[in-house]
Amino acid sequence: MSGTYTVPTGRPEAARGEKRSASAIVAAIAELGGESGFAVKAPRRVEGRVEAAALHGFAAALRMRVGFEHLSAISCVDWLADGEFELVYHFWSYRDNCLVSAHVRIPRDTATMATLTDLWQPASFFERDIHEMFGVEFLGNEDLEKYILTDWKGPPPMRKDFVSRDFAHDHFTYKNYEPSWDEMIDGGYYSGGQNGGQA
Amino acid sequence: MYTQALLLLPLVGFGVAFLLQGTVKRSPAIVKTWAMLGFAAIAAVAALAGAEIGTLYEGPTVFGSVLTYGLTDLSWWFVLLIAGITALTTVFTLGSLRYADDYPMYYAWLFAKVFGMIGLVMSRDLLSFFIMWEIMSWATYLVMQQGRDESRKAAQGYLVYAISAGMILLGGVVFLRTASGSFEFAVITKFVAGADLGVIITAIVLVLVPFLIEAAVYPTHGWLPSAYASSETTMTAYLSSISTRMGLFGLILFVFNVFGLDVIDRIGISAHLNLRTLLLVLAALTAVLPTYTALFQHDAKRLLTWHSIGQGGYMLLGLATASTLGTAGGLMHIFNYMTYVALIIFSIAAVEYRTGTTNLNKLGGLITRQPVAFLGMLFGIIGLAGIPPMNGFVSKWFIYRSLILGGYPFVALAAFIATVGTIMSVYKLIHNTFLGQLPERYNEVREVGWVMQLPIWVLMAVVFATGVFPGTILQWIARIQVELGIAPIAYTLGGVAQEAGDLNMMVITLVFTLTFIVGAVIFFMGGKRRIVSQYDNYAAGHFLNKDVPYNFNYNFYSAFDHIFEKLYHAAPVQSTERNLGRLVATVGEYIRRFFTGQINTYAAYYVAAVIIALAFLKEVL
Amino acid sequence: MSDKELTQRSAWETVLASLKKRSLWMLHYCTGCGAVELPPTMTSRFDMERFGIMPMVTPRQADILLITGYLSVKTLKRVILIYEQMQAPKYVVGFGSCTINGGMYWNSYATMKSLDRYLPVELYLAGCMPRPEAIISGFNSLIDRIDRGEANSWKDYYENYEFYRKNQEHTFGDIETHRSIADDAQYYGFVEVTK
Amino acid sequence: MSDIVTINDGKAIMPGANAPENREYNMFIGPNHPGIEGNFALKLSIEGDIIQKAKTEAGFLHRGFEKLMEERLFIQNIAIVCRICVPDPDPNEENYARAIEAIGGIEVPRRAQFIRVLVLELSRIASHLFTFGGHAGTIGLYTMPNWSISDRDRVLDLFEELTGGRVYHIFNMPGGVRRDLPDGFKNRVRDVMDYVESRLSEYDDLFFNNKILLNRAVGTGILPVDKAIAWGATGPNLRAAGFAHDVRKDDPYEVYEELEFDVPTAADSDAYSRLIVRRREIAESIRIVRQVLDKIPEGPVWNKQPNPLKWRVPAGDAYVRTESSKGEYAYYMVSDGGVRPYRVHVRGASVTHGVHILENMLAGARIEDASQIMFSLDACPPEVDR
Amino acid sequence: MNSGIGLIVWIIAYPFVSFFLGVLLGGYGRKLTARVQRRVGPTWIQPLFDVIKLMTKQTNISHGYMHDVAMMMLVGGTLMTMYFVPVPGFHYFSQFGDYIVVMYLLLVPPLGMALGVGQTANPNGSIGISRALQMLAGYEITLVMTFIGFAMKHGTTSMYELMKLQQAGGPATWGIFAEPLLGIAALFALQGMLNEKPFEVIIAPHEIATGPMTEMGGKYLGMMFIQHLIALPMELTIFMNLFLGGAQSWVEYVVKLFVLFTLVLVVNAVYGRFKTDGALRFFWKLPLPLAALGVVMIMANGM
Repeated sequence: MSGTYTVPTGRPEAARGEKRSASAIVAAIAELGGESGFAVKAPRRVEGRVEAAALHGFAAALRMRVGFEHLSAISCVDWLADGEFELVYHFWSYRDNCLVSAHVRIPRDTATMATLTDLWQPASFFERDIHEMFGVEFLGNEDLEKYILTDWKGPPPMRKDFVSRDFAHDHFTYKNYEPSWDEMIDGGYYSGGQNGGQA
Repeated sequence: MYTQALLLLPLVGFGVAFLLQGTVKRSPAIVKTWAMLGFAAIAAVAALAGAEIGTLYEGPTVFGSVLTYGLTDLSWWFVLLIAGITALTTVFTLGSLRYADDYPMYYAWLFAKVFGMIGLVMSRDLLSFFIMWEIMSWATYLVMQQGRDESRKAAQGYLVYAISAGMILLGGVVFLRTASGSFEFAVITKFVAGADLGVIITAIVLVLVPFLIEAAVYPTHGWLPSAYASSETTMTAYLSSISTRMGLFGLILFVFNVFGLDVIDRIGISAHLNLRTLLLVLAALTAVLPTYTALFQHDAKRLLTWHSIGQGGYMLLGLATASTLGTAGGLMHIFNYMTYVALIIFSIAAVEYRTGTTNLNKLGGLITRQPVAFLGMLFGIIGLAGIPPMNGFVSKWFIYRSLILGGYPFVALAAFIATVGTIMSVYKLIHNTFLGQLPERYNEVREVGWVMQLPIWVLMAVVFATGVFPGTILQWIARIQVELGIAPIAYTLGGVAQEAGDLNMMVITLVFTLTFIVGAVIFFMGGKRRIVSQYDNYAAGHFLNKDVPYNFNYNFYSAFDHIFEKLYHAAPVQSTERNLGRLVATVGEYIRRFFTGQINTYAAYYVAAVIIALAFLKEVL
Repeated sequence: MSDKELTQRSAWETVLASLKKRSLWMLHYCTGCGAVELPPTMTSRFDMERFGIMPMVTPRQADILLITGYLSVKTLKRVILIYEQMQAPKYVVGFGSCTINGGMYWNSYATMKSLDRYLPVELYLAGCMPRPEAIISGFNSLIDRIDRGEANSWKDYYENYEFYRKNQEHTFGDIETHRSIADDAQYYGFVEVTK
Repeated sequence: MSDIVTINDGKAIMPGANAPENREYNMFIGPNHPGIEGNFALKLSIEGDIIQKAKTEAGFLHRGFEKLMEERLFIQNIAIVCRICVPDPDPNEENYARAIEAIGGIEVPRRAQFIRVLVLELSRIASHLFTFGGHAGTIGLYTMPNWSISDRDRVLDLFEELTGGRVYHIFNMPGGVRRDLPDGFKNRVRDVMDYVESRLSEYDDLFFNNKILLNRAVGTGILPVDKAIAWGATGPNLRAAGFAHDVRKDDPYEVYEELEFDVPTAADSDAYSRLIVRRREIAESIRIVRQVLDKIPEGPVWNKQPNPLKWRVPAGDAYVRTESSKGEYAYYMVSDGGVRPYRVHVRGASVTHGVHILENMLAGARIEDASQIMFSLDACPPEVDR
Repeated sequence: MNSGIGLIVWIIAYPFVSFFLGVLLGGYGRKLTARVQRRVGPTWIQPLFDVIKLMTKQTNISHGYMHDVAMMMLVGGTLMTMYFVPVPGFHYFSQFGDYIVVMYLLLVPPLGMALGVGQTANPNGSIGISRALQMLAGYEITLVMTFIGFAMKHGTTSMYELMKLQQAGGPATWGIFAEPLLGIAALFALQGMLNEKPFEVIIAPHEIATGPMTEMGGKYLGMMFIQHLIALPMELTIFMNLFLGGAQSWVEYVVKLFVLFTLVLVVNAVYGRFKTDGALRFFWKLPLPLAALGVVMIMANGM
């Protein structure tokens, strides 16, 4: 997973050719060297973990040598308990009709990641969004200014330690609506119940 | 007596102004006062000189021929225009010529130019006409090259044209003298009437082409825009309003008086295709092409100089029809154009005085800061666009009507196309200068002082009054028409009488006033209104402030730009411009090298050439 | 407005009101998802123009500010600017439950919860989302209110500007609309001129 | 003569002398502008009438759905996911349900799958009809929106009968759908399909073959296939560039594999191509709907799930994709085994079209075309904002 | 009725008559368009309600005095032009100004509007004005070309004379039948002059947010509406006088107005709008050469 890849304009050569099966793609990824954790998860779904430092090289190789031309999405998950952010890169191949999801974990405190905008322009939106909602820095992405929440002054709202209801209580005056049913389920989200309960 | 005084006064003025040039640095007020007095005196004398129409005076004898001069109706008309506009310009310069030491000889050359122009229109023989023509050309050059480097360069361009025109005219003078044996107009008229076609064509080409060049008729207009636009702004007003019209004067004089219409109409293949048709076509081109070039200008002065070419086309259109209505329109348009173009450029000068720029992309929103200048420009552009009730409409109405009824539909269409172009470009002018958002940097701009406001108010009154009462102007025109051998126009105070056509500006203005009042009543019947900040504005829900550029003025007519993009950059308009520009630069450079760059030197050379030519002429005789 | 004041309407005002109610222009601004029901309301099937109600483009031209659903804070700021750019009499119509109490976005960090704290609301249309029929019925009751001379909540913005301003500032801080409502209120005589 | 006295003071203020030329100015299309699709803004920097630089501004519709979903139960979220894309809400419900099914391994009855396809295709038809109205509006042909949007209402009436809601249906439950088809519903669907089909030829006369549309849309907003792929275009916008990618074919879900339909493409990749691809898609959708009505088996429509308030979905994650009328619509869902989704990431179809593709395409375009280009991409702002 | 008391009554009543006609025409326009769009549409006098509503707005914003004066110029200029266009029974003012005058008077309201819109300092408005002025080069030139040909043929530039000549000669001498090329070209020009689609580039809500109307609200917009409603019958009358032989009675006049306007509206309802340069190109490719051809034919016949 090393070496630099220059991305030519136009479509990569690897994007043309016969359709391959999901397992063939797992093999092709394994051929790239380095990453071996990839496996077929479901029909047309391949999944695996990539180290944060290796992601850019992996993505470039996936694009240029395996032919995954379409960056479908970048998702971010805040694993508060683990103190980590999980970035999930979803790549789609038009040639093979297969999706590769690369999971990357980065520490929550120093959340930085290399940008993929040099490989896929759509990455710019996803990265800016994740930067805005989670506070992850993407090195090399020059367009990380606020986009959706331009007037926002609070913490990145998608972080698990941000509780939307409490913010709404503090900042908006309204006929208070306190759902009592919430308490009945697992102790309630806002009172420290299941998968929430930081408040 | 007044006639002599008319020639004498500018000379005296020139002499004193020349002597006073050293004081400009220390106290410009002295020079300015002198100029003011001088031009006021000229204007007064010009007004009085009307009594002497018809009297011929004899001047010095040159080459065995007595120079004669005197006033006719036509020339008195022009003298009045010259004297009037000069006086107004001078009043304006009292205020606007802030850094007078940049222009030490400004007034001296102006006096010289006035001398040349007055002399030109008063000459009653070919030789004095030519001499005055030369004086005027040189004075024009000298006036133009006052000031900065760019104006010197541009003035050199003019000089090349002026010298060519002078040389051709010299040829014409020599030719006519040789052929007819006299410099006198009467003799020449008689000679031409009996001459054969070849001689007439030669004479006409040699004499008329210089006038076309001086009048900047397409395609000889190339010198005008940069020469006028780069001179001092009030001088731009002066040059645009009257200087160019001297060529037209020559044209009128020679076509109608000296040669006579019958002679002119002999040149051609049929009644519909003759020299006048050619003139009409040239005039139509002159009206259309420069007007649309003006559309794409980014500098207020340059935009208007293109119009002074285009509006010249209108005058020529009217004159070339040689009909009662047409000539009345053409002659009246000379006056009208002079008034409103001076008005517009004075407004621009007022803006420049306060902001330091005439670049249309740098201005905007000044209406709240300089309302008088705005009003002046508004009156001016309504006149220039030919919209009632200003005077520009009346002359254009004459021209249209004569073209339509005279059977020139496509020329009439061309004239209208030019009108549309004019409306577009004048709106761009007023919009980019006075309307739109006011840039923050102009917050401190004030109205100009009353000295500069005075000519603006006067001209506004003139533009409006002569629009409402065109009869006041038409009475002169009718007299001139009689003199030129054209049936005089049956004018009334408000327009023309019923037989000649339907126009009564007084009624139109009355209706306009009343309906405007109705509009005002409706307006005030509505709810209360409040003036809001320019930043309290629709921006699709966005917040505006001084940092948001929210003013549309660059490339104002972009659809035209898309259509003509290719055409415009490849068209003869542009390439002629470029080629002529290159030619002028080359010739100018050549002249500069040959004559060591000293104006005085090559003036001397030039005079020598003239003398040699005349001496040669004498030998022949 | 009290009943006493209502009876004080002159005959001219009564006639005028019955004419004015026939022409109401709605600002063409999709503030939220309820805007999706506006095209059907405007077009052939429900044809709002029958009642003289038309969409208009800029706030200067419009009489009705229809808040089509929740307002995110970012939009709320624009809506206030737009409301102040409108010419009185102007009517704010809250559309959908989310303008009343936040609706299903009651715990969202990004949307305002109660429209009448920021703008004087003339009328609410409840529902999520109200159907075109509801919109038309709502507009008809607005028309009735105008006819009866009761649709005067817009004056409240001039009279109690401090209240609205306080809530606006509480939610998103300062906002510069280049317009002083207090001055306007005095200029147009909506409040007593303070000496 | 005060001016004469101060003439040579040399202190005159000349604020304009060295001022910069005012060439570029800003124009705002949206949020309060008819030329914008929804509550969205284009900040244009213009010279003359050529757009030099375009910047989108989103967030006017931001409600924080992803956050709200984390704070609510799985069952509650069904009611809010549809609101993420207003004109075409069903792909959201579909994705949400399918993500839970994928994580939890829940089977969906075949009849329910057919009904889901039916709903999705009807939603596609409705959405495209809506877009035609919008697109026609940008060129000022207001008869078209009046026709197409009121024809869309017939589809909405079907939805109302089937689901109880005109716009938002809240219909797809994990494990099936909420209700079976009402009596006689099939026939009414057939009637509406026949009607829409007959109207398509009228649309051709009024709109698709309209000289003005051809004049304005052909050659406008060209997105060639290379760039379309590089910039992440999907759905009809990608197909208009001649690239036949359709999630329904290439990553099939529900029962699309069993249905016959073509993937319409166009070659010119301009605004007109994008429009005409959508027009052909309506015909294909009608074909699919008819097949669904023919092939739909009898049976249950919902595999009963546990008490919704105590319903736990096993830990796991899933990335599900749907072909919405705007393009590829994907959800990434993570469950930690609780009663609430741990994380739902919504990848709207318009996050590429409405943001950087639009920005790139607008640079160098003319103001007249800005709104048309936006509508031709059929970008849906709430998908961007969420 | 062109002298004495009758004249004064006419002068006072004419604006009201014209406005009323405009309201009917405007309402008819909206109703007809609604019917083409399969809608019910508003009532026939909806424009009247709109105007009343706008004029009685309680707050109005202005961007300066030019903005105010522009509105007076707009309505005043239109009323003025209206007087110079002969209608059945009222042609007193046409003796003081012929078609050339009308042609120029028609420019007064747009100029007024242009100046007022300029002061509103909104680029949307300025672009709208820029488009309006550019469109002049399309339809106005075409219209003038047709008029020039017609005036040349009959040897007069007076609109009243032209109308009388056609009435004397019967329908066969009506411009549209006698000179069909000019008539067709003028129909296109009329579409442009009325600012109807496909030449409606000035308002263009989706492009420039209603252009000149952007900053107009309350009574300002109300006056624009009044102007529009007066100008509507006037502009149709100009066409009618030149190409449909004017009208001899008010019944004929009203019938011709509505028929002509229907023609315009139907085209308006089924077309979108050109881009500005597209519209200009169209005018220069089709109607203008048609008109020029018509003029050439008149010249050929005359020779």
